[in-house]
Amino acid sequence: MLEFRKEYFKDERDDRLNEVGQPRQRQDMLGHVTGRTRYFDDHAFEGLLHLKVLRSPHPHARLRAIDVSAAERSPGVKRVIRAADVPVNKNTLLSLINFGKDDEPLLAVDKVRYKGEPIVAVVAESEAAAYEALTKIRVDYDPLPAVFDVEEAIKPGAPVVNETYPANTFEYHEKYNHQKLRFGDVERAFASADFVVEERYQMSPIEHAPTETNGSIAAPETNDRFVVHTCTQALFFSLGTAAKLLDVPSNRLHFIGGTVGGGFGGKVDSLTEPLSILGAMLTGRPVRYVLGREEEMQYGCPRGAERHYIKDGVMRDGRIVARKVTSYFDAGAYTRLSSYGAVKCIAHVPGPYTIPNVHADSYCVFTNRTPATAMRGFGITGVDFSLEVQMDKLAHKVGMDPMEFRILNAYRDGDMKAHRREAHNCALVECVQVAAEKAGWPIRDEYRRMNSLTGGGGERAAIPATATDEAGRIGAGRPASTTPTRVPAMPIPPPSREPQPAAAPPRVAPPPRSAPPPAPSPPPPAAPAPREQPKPAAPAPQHGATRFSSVFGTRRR
Amino acid sequence: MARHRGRGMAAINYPIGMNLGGDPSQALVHSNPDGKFTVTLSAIDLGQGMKQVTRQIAAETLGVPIADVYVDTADSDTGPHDMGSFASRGTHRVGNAVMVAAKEARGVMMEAAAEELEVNAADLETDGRGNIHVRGAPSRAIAVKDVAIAAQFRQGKTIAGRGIFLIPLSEVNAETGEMSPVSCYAHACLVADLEVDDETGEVTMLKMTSAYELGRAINPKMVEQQLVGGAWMGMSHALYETPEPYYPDTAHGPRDFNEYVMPGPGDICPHDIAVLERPAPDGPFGGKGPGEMCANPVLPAVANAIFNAVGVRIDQLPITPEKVLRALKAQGGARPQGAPGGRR
Amino acid sequence: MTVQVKTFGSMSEAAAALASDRAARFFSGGTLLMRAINEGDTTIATLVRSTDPGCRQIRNEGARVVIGAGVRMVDILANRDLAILHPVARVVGGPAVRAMATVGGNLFAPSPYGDLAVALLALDATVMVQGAYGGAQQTPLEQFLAGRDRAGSSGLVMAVSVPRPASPDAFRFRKVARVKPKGVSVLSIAAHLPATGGRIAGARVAYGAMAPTPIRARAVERALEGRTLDAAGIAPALAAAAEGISPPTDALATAWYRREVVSVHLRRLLLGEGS
Amino acid sequence: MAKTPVQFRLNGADKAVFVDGGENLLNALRRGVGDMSTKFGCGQGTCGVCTVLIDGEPQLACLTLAETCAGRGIETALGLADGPNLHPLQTAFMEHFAAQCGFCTSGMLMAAKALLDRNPSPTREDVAEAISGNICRCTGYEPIINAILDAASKRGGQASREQGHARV
Repeated sequence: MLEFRKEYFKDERDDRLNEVGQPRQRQDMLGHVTGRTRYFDDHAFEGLLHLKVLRSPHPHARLRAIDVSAAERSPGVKRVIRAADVPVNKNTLLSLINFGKDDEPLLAVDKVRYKGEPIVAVVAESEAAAYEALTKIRVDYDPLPAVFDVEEAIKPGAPVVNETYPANTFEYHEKYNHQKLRFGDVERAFASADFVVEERYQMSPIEHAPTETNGSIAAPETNDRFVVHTCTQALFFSLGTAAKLLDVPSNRLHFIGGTVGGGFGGKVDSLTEPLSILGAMLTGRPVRYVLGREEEMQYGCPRGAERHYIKDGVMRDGRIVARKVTSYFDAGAYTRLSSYGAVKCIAHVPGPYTIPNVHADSYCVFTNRTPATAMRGFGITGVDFSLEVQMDKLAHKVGMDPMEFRILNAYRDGDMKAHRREAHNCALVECVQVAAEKAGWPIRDEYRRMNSLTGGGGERAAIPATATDEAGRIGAGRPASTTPTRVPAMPIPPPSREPQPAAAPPRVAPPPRSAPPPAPSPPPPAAPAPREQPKPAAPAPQHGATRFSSVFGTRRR
Repeated sequence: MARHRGRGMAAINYPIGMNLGGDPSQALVHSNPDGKFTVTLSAIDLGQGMKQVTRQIAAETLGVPIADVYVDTADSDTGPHDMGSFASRGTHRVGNAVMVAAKEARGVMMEAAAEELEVNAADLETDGRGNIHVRGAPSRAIAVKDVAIAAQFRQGKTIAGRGIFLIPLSEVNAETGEMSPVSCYAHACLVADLEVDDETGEVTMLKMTSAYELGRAINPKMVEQQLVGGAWMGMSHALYETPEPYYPDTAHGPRDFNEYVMPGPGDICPHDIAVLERPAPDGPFGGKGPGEMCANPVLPAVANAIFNAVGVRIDQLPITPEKVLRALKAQGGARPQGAPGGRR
Repeated sequence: MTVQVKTFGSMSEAAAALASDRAARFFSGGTLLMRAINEGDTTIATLVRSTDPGCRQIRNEGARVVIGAGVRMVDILANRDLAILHPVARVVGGPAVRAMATVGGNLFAPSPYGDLAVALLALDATVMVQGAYGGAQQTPLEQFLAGRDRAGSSGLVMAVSVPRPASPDAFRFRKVARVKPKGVSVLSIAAHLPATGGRIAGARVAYGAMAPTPIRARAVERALEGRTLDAAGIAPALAAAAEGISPPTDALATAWYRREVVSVHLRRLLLGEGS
Repeated sequence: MAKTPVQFRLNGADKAVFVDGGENLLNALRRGVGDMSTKFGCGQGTCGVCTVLIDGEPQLACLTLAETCAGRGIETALGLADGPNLHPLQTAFMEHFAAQCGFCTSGMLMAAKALLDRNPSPTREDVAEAISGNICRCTGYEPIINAILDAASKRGGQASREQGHARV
């Protein structure tokens, strides 16, 4: 059952529209119910070959020797593909946006770093013939000690998972083994808080489990190009990744997709396209590489595990005065997108609340398990689980109703967030109020009268004195050591009755506290025009891949 | 045997679009000679409804009926660049790009109409049903079809448009983490009602009640699809699924859908949803994107409801019957916490 | 490389063919073998099939019902004489699997599968096994299961013979799964509890997912002997619920969990409490 | 490699294909006949995406040995519509927005047809049971269950549909 509450934020909307807001039928629905929607695998090719990969049975092992001679002679086999056949056998997904170092081979070289890592690929007339040939490949493994826990992995002496990152942590800004968030002074605030609550949260990995497994079909085109039917969630991302690994200009690849049997984040990593295309290049025939369900579940990239430690300082009246978060993202054996998720986590802390003192460290850690990637809610889902269970514990601690506790601490328009940008377009208070009302969960009038448009800004918009690690340890060498611990100003409940689709509140410009706050973030672009030129593109790529504007922190080299 | 009812809640917000920006999308819009439009993209529809959302945004912007617009996507030879379908960026980023392209095409269409009607283009408006008329004088009208024919065969104009949307990349400060992550957020609050069996640790979902703020709902039925299906996934994350049941131990990883447990059609519960719309200042018609955040509030709400029911805190996901049972034994049995805000 | 399929008109021919070829497997419903082939099991060189109508028959033989090895779950559900097994057949897989999975195949389903075999064990069924030559041998199901996974165990299952219980309501079955309505067993329990004058005589209780194969809960059976089906009467049985089990740890549950809850579910089964 | 000819009726039309030893019906339909409506989801019989009707019974194409289908009648989603007229289940799935990515839809529809063909008035429990072997990762099942109940009632069967939502 779903209802629209149009009375909320009514003044901010023009609802007189013809098509937007209408429950129109999906353009693709007729195809779905008639079984005629075409996915990547629904394209028939004469002479189609099938590709399967040999995967490592060990989570961590040196490759002493690989003998494929028997496999090459196996019936129906057209080609055995080894690491040496891959033109550029080292990549990192985010190199397409210049973030991180190449750290992952398409086919393992010298060493395997997770159970299931591809070592050799076989292209054959049938899937059965390919499976048969895989059994004839002889690999001499030298098993190595493996590490599976993020906090074990960062201890000195832990097995080195990925030599590109010898400390088993991703490098941020070529300087730190984690991304930092520093806002105010949590230690001082803990000291003056009525209660301090410290907890540990763990999210296990999660498999995207789309009903359509990862796969692609690549075939030679008449114009010396290759057409690729793919399930990718990011057409040009996959095209660029393939162009780089295969060292071909991007215009020799013709990617076709756009109709995908579920993704949820599991079809960004371009798991199959490069090998399908390489197979087609080496055999001159159409090649199909589709993951089996067990491969998809165990060796396709999952949502990585996350561990979060949260330490909060809270006052008897329910105001949270400090929040310290330490997060570990289990990347598995290679970076993929985990380094980026760790930063997304930092951007999300401390959640949709106005807390004057925030401190967070977010680590992207390598372990000997299947490389993790993005999934629906990437970098946020596990953080929100941790933060909101923590919020429940805090409400319990101070004896407050959990709904009222959320409303009290909720961010409002004009509040300063820990990443030093002003909040706007907030609506947390209203969501809590409506959910409470629908669920028959009584909250007091003063809380029902509050809203996201008022009560924010002013003192709550200030940026506190913050000592960074560079300026010295937190708590020492503080620039303005006279700065009192900041406690959020209580949001003032307006006298009117809810709901509150009010006009924007008068914005009181707060006096700068210590260091003057940097200019607030420029207003978002007036939709839909882009508001400024993109950053100049990075230097010309050494491979086929196109490089887009550089992201923060580490540059590729 | 004792079953204990519990109720818990959680509130969340969610960033819309790729963190830090720097993720462009492009769109092309063109009309065929009788005024039917095609939107050409490279965005991916993986079930979230990209093709239909952009179709409605294009029709609204052009001022023509939905039936006059179709979306063709993801052929790298014809579709312009798009970063990809992830990070809840589809509606916001691609939608904006489509608006830019559709506005440009609409401009040419109105100029061509003005030439045919011998009026100033500024005085014309579309009626959303396939006609263009002089503002305040509906009788002085011309069909979009005739405008397209005139543009193509008499005036030599292309009714077409190009669009791109880019939120420029934000740097991140290594010391403070100062950054501009995204330009807007969606919001939600969800209440979970459930039952805990204190002899087996089994948790049964009874009801979910929620309020989601998503900016403008471009298509209410597709918003409902996301919220209902997304909450199911949240419930699955909370209580059932993982490819490593004994993480960080890697043993006993599921290999199929019998071992990888997710709620079946007999495990689902009613979900009562309210949708609020606070338009995103930079969203297409204020749209944000419900695709990812819909699952997030369910996980903590369920964990909090389990505490409310039997007094144990399970801080490791998924919350399996075994984890609940072990905690109950460690605690010496269930300790119901009473009813926060009452119960149905 | 590709699999050879040999089809025979009679089960005895099939049995002979099977005995003559080590790499041959008997193909019945396909739910186990086709999966293996699809996933690249190259050890399967030959599939032996039988079109023998006999193996799909359900026959009444006095006090017993003989169920052909090729009888599927849906066939059981459509047969009145097997009403006692309907609650069991109904929880094997989903509708499509029930239209494929056979009684013979279920006897070979690895833990935690094989719920039907658990029920048949509690009902004291016997298995008719056809060797390379000679007539079919009657083997108690318990003995059959004990030797099932032993190397070299040969012969072809022709049918299963089930004694018809005096009073159908003396039979009870319970399957515990994470996913509803179709899920794989965390555990399953079947019990045949004939009673005279309200006191149990000749109880047979079987567990699924409590060992590599379905097993009998002998300690529970002993403790139920002569007792009444009430809280006090079953107390000793509950105390003995975990005796003799060696439950597996798998993706669905740990050995610890299965041990912890077996007595709870046994009690709910015996007292007819809801799940 | 030796191929075996197999003839069967597919959605009412005679078909003949050559299959490899051990080839499953899913491949025979997709690559042999060219019926792409039946999808590969696991090849294990655990997802239901390849559910088809064989002589009216729901079965899994990936676990069916193709050559055992000789002379049998097979129905797939392509055979549901009567020319341009959609089957009531197809109409109901559309009206209830019961598909998102659409990959499970063909199998879901066939499982539902198998139910309605033998039970025109299913309860919510019956419907949940009928689709229990079919995985959907997008919808949360609710709209699918409602669509099937709706199709049943519109088809004349008095579907005993509880008010609102009932646990099944």
